[in-house]
Amino acid sequence: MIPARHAPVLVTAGLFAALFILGALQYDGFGTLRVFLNLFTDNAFLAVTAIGMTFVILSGGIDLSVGAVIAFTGVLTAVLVQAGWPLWLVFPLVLVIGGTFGAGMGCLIHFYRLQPFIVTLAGMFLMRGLAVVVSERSVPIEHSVYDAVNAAGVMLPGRAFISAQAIMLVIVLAGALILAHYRRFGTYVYAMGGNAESARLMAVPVARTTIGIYALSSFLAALAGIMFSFYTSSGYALAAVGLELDAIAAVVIGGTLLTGGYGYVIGTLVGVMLMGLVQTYIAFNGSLNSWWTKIVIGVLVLIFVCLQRIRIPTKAATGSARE
Amino acid sequence: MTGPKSIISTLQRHGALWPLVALGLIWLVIIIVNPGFFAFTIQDGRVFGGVIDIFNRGAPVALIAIGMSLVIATGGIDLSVGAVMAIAGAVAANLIVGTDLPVPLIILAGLGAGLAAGLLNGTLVAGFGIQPIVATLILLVAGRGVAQLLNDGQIITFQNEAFAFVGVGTLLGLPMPVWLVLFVLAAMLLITRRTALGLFIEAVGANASASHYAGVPVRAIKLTVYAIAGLCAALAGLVATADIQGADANNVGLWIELDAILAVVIGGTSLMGGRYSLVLAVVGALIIQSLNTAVVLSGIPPKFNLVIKSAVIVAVLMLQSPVAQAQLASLRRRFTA
Amino acid sequence: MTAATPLLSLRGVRKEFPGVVALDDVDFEVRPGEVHALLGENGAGKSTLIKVLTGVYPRDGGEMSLGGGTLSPQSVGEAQAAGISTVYQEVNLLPNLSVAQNLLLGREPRRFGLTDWKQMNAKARETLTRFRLDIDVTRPLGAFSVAIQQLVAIARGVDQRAKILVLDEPTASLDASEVEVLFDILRDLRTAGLGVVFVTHFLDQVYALSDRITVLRNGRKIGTFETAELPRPKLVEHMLGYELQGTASSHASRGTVTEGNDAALEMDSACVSGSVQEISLAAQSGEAIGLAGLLGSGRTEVCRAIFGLDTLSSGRIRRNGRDVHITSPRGAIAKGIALCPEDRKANGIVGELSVRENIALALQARRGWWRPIPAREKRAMAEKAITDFKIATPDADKPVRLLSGGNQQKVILARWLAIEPDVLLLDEPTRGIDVGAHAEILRLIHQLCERGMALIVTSSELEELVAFSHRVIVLRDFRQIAMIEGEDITEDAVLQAIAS
Amino acid sequence: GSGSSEGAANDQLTVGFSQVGSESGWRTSFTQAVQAEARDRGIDLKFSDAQQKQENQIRAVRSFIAQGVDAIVIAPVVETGWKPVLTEAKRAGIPVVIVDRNMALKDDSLYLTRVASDFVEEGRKAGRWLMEETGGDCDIVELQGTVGATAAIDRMTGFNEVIANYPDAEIVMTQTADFTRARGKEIMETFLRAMDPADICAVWAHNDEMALGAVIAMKEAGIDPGDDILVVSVDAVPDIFKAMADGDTNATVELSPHMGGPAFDAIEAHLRGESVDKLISVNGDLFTQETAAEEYQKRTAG
Ligand SMILES: Nc1ncnc2c1ncn2[C@@H]1O[C@H](COP(=O)(O)OP(=O)(O)OP(=O)(O)O)[C@@H](O)[C@H]1O
Ligand SMILES: Nc1ncnc2c1ncn2[C@@H]1O[C@H](COP(=O)(O)OP(=O)(O)OP(=O)(O)O)[C@@H](O)[C@H]1O
Ligand SMILES: [Mg+2]
Ligand SMILES: [Mg+2]
Repeated sequence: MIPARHAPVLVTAGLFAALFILGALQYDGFGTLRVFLNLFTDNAFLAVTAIGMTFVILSGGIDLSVGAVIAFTGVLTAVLVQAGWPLWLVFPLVLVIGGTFGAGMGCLIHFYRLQPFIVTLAGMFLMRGLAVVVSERSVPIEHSVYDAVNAAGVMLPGRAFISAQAIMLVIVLAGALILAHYRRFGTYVYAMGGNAESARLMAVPVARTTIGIYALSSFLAALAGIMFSFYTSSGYALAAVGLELDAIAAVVIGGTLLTGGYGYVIGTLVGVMLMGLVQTYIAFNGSLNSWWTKIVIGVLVLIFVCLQRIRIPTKAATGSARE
Repeated sequence: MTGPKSIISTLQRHGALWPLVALGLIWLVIIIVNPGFFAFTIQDGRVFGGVIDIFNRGAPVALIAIGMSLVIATGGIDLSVGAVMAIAGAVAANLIVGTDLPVPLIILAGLGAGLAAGLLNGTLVAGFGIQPIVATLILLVAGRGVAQLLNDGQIITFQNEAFAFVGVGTLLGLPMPVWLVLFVLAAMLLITRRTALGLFIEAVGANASASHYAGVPVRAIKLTVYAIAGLCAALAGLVATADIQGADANNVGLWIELDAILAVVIGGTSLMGGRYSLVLAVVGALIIQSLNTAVVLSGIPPKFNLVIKSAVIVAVLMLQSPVAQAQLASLRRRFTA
Repeated sequence: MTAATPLLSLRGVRKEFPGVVALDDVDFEVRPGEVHALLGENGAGKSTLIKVLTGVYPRDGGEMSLGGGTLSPQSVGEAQAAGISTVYQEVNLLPNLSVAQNLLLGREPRRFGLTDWKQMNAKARETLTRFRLDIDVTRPLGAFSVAIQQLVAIARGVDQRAKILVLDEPTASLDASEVEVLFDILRDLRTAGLGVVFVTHFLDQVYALSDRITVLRNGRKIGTFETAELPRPKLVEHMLGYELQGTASSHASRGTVTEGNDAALEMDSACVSGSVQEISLAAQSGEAIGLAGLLGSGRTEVCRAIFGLDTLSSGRIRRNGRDVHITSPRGAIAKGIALCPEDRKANGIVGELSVRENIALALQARRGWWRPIPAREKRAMAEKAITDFKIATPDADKPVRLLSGGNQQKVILARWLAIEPDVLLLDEPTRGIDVGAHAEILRLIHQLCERGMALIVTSSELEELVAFSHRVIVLRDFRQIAMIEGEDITEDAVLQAIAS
Repeated sequence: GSGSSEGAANDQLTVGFSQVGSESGWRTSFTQAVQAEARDRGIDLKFSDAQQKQENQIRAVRSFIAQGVDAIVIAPVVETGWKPVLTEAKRAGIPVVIVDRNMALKDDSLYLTRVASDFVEEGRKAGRWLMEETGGDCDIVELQGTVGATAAIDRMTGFNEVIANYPDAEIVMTQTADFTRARGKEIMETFLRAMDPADICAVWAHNDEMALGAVIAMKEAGIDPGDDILVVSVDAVPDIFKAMADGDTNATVELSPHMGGPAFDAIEAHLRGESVDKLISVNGDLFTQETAAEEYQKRTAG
């Protein structure tokens, strides 16, 4: 028997399958392995960000700064690479900056009891602002490694392509699954989301965990920033504007409760893929103008979250939302 | 006794001290960079001056922050307010251009659109139990699309003195938006304090389950606050539309939800729900607008805007944090000792 | 072991909260191999002492030492590392994690640095067998009743293998058999040389288990006594500061009920799918019905069904002979029914709000939005409740979450009495209430009956159940298995019915 | 429907069009112009709105490739970052036409042609006009576009390049107004409060919308825009012609929304096997009050 708490993930996966089949029936070239694998490549950086966001949301927090961190990392990477810095120095540097920045936000949240929403909002302004300060202009990256990595991957029949981006995503996913479900840190994250006060009384190292969560999220966002710099071979201060909302939406569509404590990393991946599939579907359709695109995306999200509500409500899955 | 000491302690008890200190500090910076900014002049029966400018410009955020406060007090959040502004503006502008309806009806139609949007949000949250951030995210995305659909993607401009009055008119020397903020604030204070609504809102936000057990109509309360937030957003949208005599569906209220939430939090309300203060939310909105104005006046290149903004936000939040205050006090003690 | 050097000792510990001195110059010590009861009325400072001891609150003064070394934990983790394992008042576990995870949080068995789930579940099951608990340890804790959660919390505390085990009202939601199991375990631990600090309001349990007693009153220490040398009335006097007038457990009012008319509340073969089955009961005005049964027997569910929290799948509920269809607490309240719930943290108090607002909440909800209770009236209501129930709070404006557990319970009782219901459902009303207040509440139940209210009361304490009930309904597995009436109501009879 | 990428000429042509978004009236006009053009030519246009996000645009282009369209038209959000996806399009043999903003590409085999405007040149044009009009003596307040946007940076560059030659011309205050009318009004209001309006000679706005906002602010402050303070901007949306005709603003540099026609011309020529120039310039003219009324008529009639 499938435990009720897995139902949201399965529902999302079911919706994904349904939309994929619908698209395949409607459009040539839609129901192919290529389109499916493209989802991994095109959404890799978003998925990596959303995986970090999952930990934050599971702990009952939120991180609005991720989009800006991606932009900042991208710009800094591009500027440093163009200035001739070696990649082996640039990548660790920006990742450390990302992680430290997140840890700093975690400190503000934990030690000064400031609200995550606002701290990370300020973090978003800061990172976006710093990105603009580093370079207002978009900076192209000309580097042989970039070209090589972008060309690297496994070509399958039917022009389906497993890209380096997709491989990176799978690695991050595996790491995140282990962290969430097979490490103490993961349990602590769930514990804090379940009830922060109880977690404290149960000797969860709340300070370390909180700082770790935001450091992880920012670290993954920085990693996503590097991936984005590969994806576009450039860095741009206005890149990934509003990406935090996409990430949050993906996490939630993947079945994680925003109040914390309930949800799965794997669900987030399915959520990202579903949202990516919606985009692909709209692109294949190609007849929606700008506003209908927005309306259709909104309505689809509405349908998805409503369908998720219709599943059998269980005490365990709905938590305290008993009214 | 109304000595300065007791005023300060009263303010402190209501959590008003630090937001006001923050506002004062920003104004001080403005005076330093531009001494003449706060000078009052009276011209054509209208009072001009920096403070009034800040009130006037801060009006949309303040209006939205009032509605947002109530939503946040119930433990929710409303991300759709910017999109609702766009819808309300688009509805009004299209009616002005396309029909001969009298202005009051047009205003009502705009507000009606906001009410409908708020009810939609409220139904999703209270009726279907969808998490507020997601429920309102839907309208954040789709709502602007609806507004653009109404406007066909263009800015619908109009010449209508009566309607423009909402945004640029002057009443008893003060700009209309300032009156609207004061009016909505007073009305909301009245409604929440003179009825049981305020108590119910705080109860629902603090513990929805216990409130339900106590017979509080939890769903109806939630529906109501989203409806109010929708109305406030619509009014803000009408003000913004009247201000430029055009409905800019693409840009009006873009990211305003973040400013409004910020205003509410700077005013001391917790995003976890429970206690709230409408007056302080308006103060929060003034802080944000003052900050924007200070940045423009300072002449610092725009690319530093966001860095400055983030630094000030963190500073204001730290100012309010009891932990930081205690640390500061102990530092001071160590220095004086 | 009387002369043994203390394992744990506190000297002159002080803790202040805004407006309250919760601990004032308190000395306290625990020897190895003793069970030390920490007693006092609601709000005396017991939980605060424990929280200071275990690093939850920083202390404002005094010294602490453990096993010779000084003790100054900054967090629960540090206290635990120093050898103090604590089960706090109220269940403070994580409803979203599985039972096994809750038991072993922070101590998960690992293989190659990764959590070994199989071993963890096995270990958890093994730990729980000691508590004679056979449940699915992989299910989320939130799916279980408060009682089970409390047992899991205790099991977690015991399992830490500490030098000192602190239990803050661990038995509040347990019934007699579970308490026995727990006591056996605690006796074993005592023999093994552990020091146990035990907080409770059940004096029977104090005498059954403890070696010494320390009494707190208003944050001050009254004294430490050998249990064997302290007669019960004397203990109560130490706790309350005055002598308690004879217990209220007279059966005097029994039989004064006017039978024959339509019952104030009647359940007729009521079923809720997935919950109670075929429940029939009738409560006349002026009558108290006791619901008895083991943990999870469905007592809470009966209350939920009446109060409209669960919807009947079949059967009927009647008020004064007329069928009523209740689908929400609001509807129930409108029909004159009130429920004082079992889980006060989740469903009772609105923590952020003040004592005054909490008391006024239900009345205000019934009056509706448009007729706010005037501020003066609210204040008067609160003041009256604070004096009537002896609620320990500096003023009515204090957020209720800052009150001690027992005082929170009193606030909720006051909330429901303010609406003057015809039918009052009390689900474990005396949980966590001190002896003084306990007597008050029993007296109150009698009074309410006399005033013509119909009461349905759940209690795990058979003694009090027997004391106030005109009729006892015994439940098992969500079904009604016996009804005991009038003079037949004795502890033995009820026990037998439960056990049969 | 979709053809193979080799595209038989008698098949209906399928073209994917990836647009930035719908952030302004000008952008919408641009989209509609391209759609109308495609309709007239019987081209099956697959339209995708990226909502100002490059990642969405890349996704859309990759979907177009997967779908096997005959050609792709991209109006890029930003100049950089196109090499990987264009390489993919090239590998699939799909010609790409860049419209509106430029792309920073070293390898010009990655695209068929650019139908482009030159933001720097637009800034220069505005600057030259203003300097001529004022004899090079002018204290200017500047309303910048969104910080970081190419259009803003380039127009500023071009404008500043020109006024650098005039020692008496100076930008006295500058601030971003995010390309929007509302912010334009707000910023202008603050400028007017911060300094004596009589000291301001001209408003230079990176687009028409901000200029129109500034006009409202000036009018409310009792200043006559167009006379007391000159106003020059870029885009040439219909509303600005009305404002010019009313004497509220003075000049605008056109950014033509009609880039669809040349783009489709190039695609069709390419599919016929003809060679195509790598750059098709659509630089617009500068319009002033003289022709404003007439232009307004012309542009709103269609
Ligand atoms: N965090 C706090 N802030 C303010 N006051 C508090 C806080 N915690 C406890 N108090 C106050 O300290 C006093 C002692 O409370 P405590 O919880 O220690 O009582 P207790 O003896 O455990 O009572 P009970 O038997 O009801 O659990 C009470 O008056 C309570 O209101
Ligand atoms: N010993 C047990 N084993 C398994 N499940 C149990 C056990 N005890 C209780 N439960 C579960 O807990 C749920 C509800 O218990 P609840 O506390 O509401 O019952 P109750 O009769 O009111 O008990 P209480 O004595 O705590 O008031 C039931 O659904 C039951 O399945
Ligand atoms: Mg206690
Ligand atoms: Mg129960």
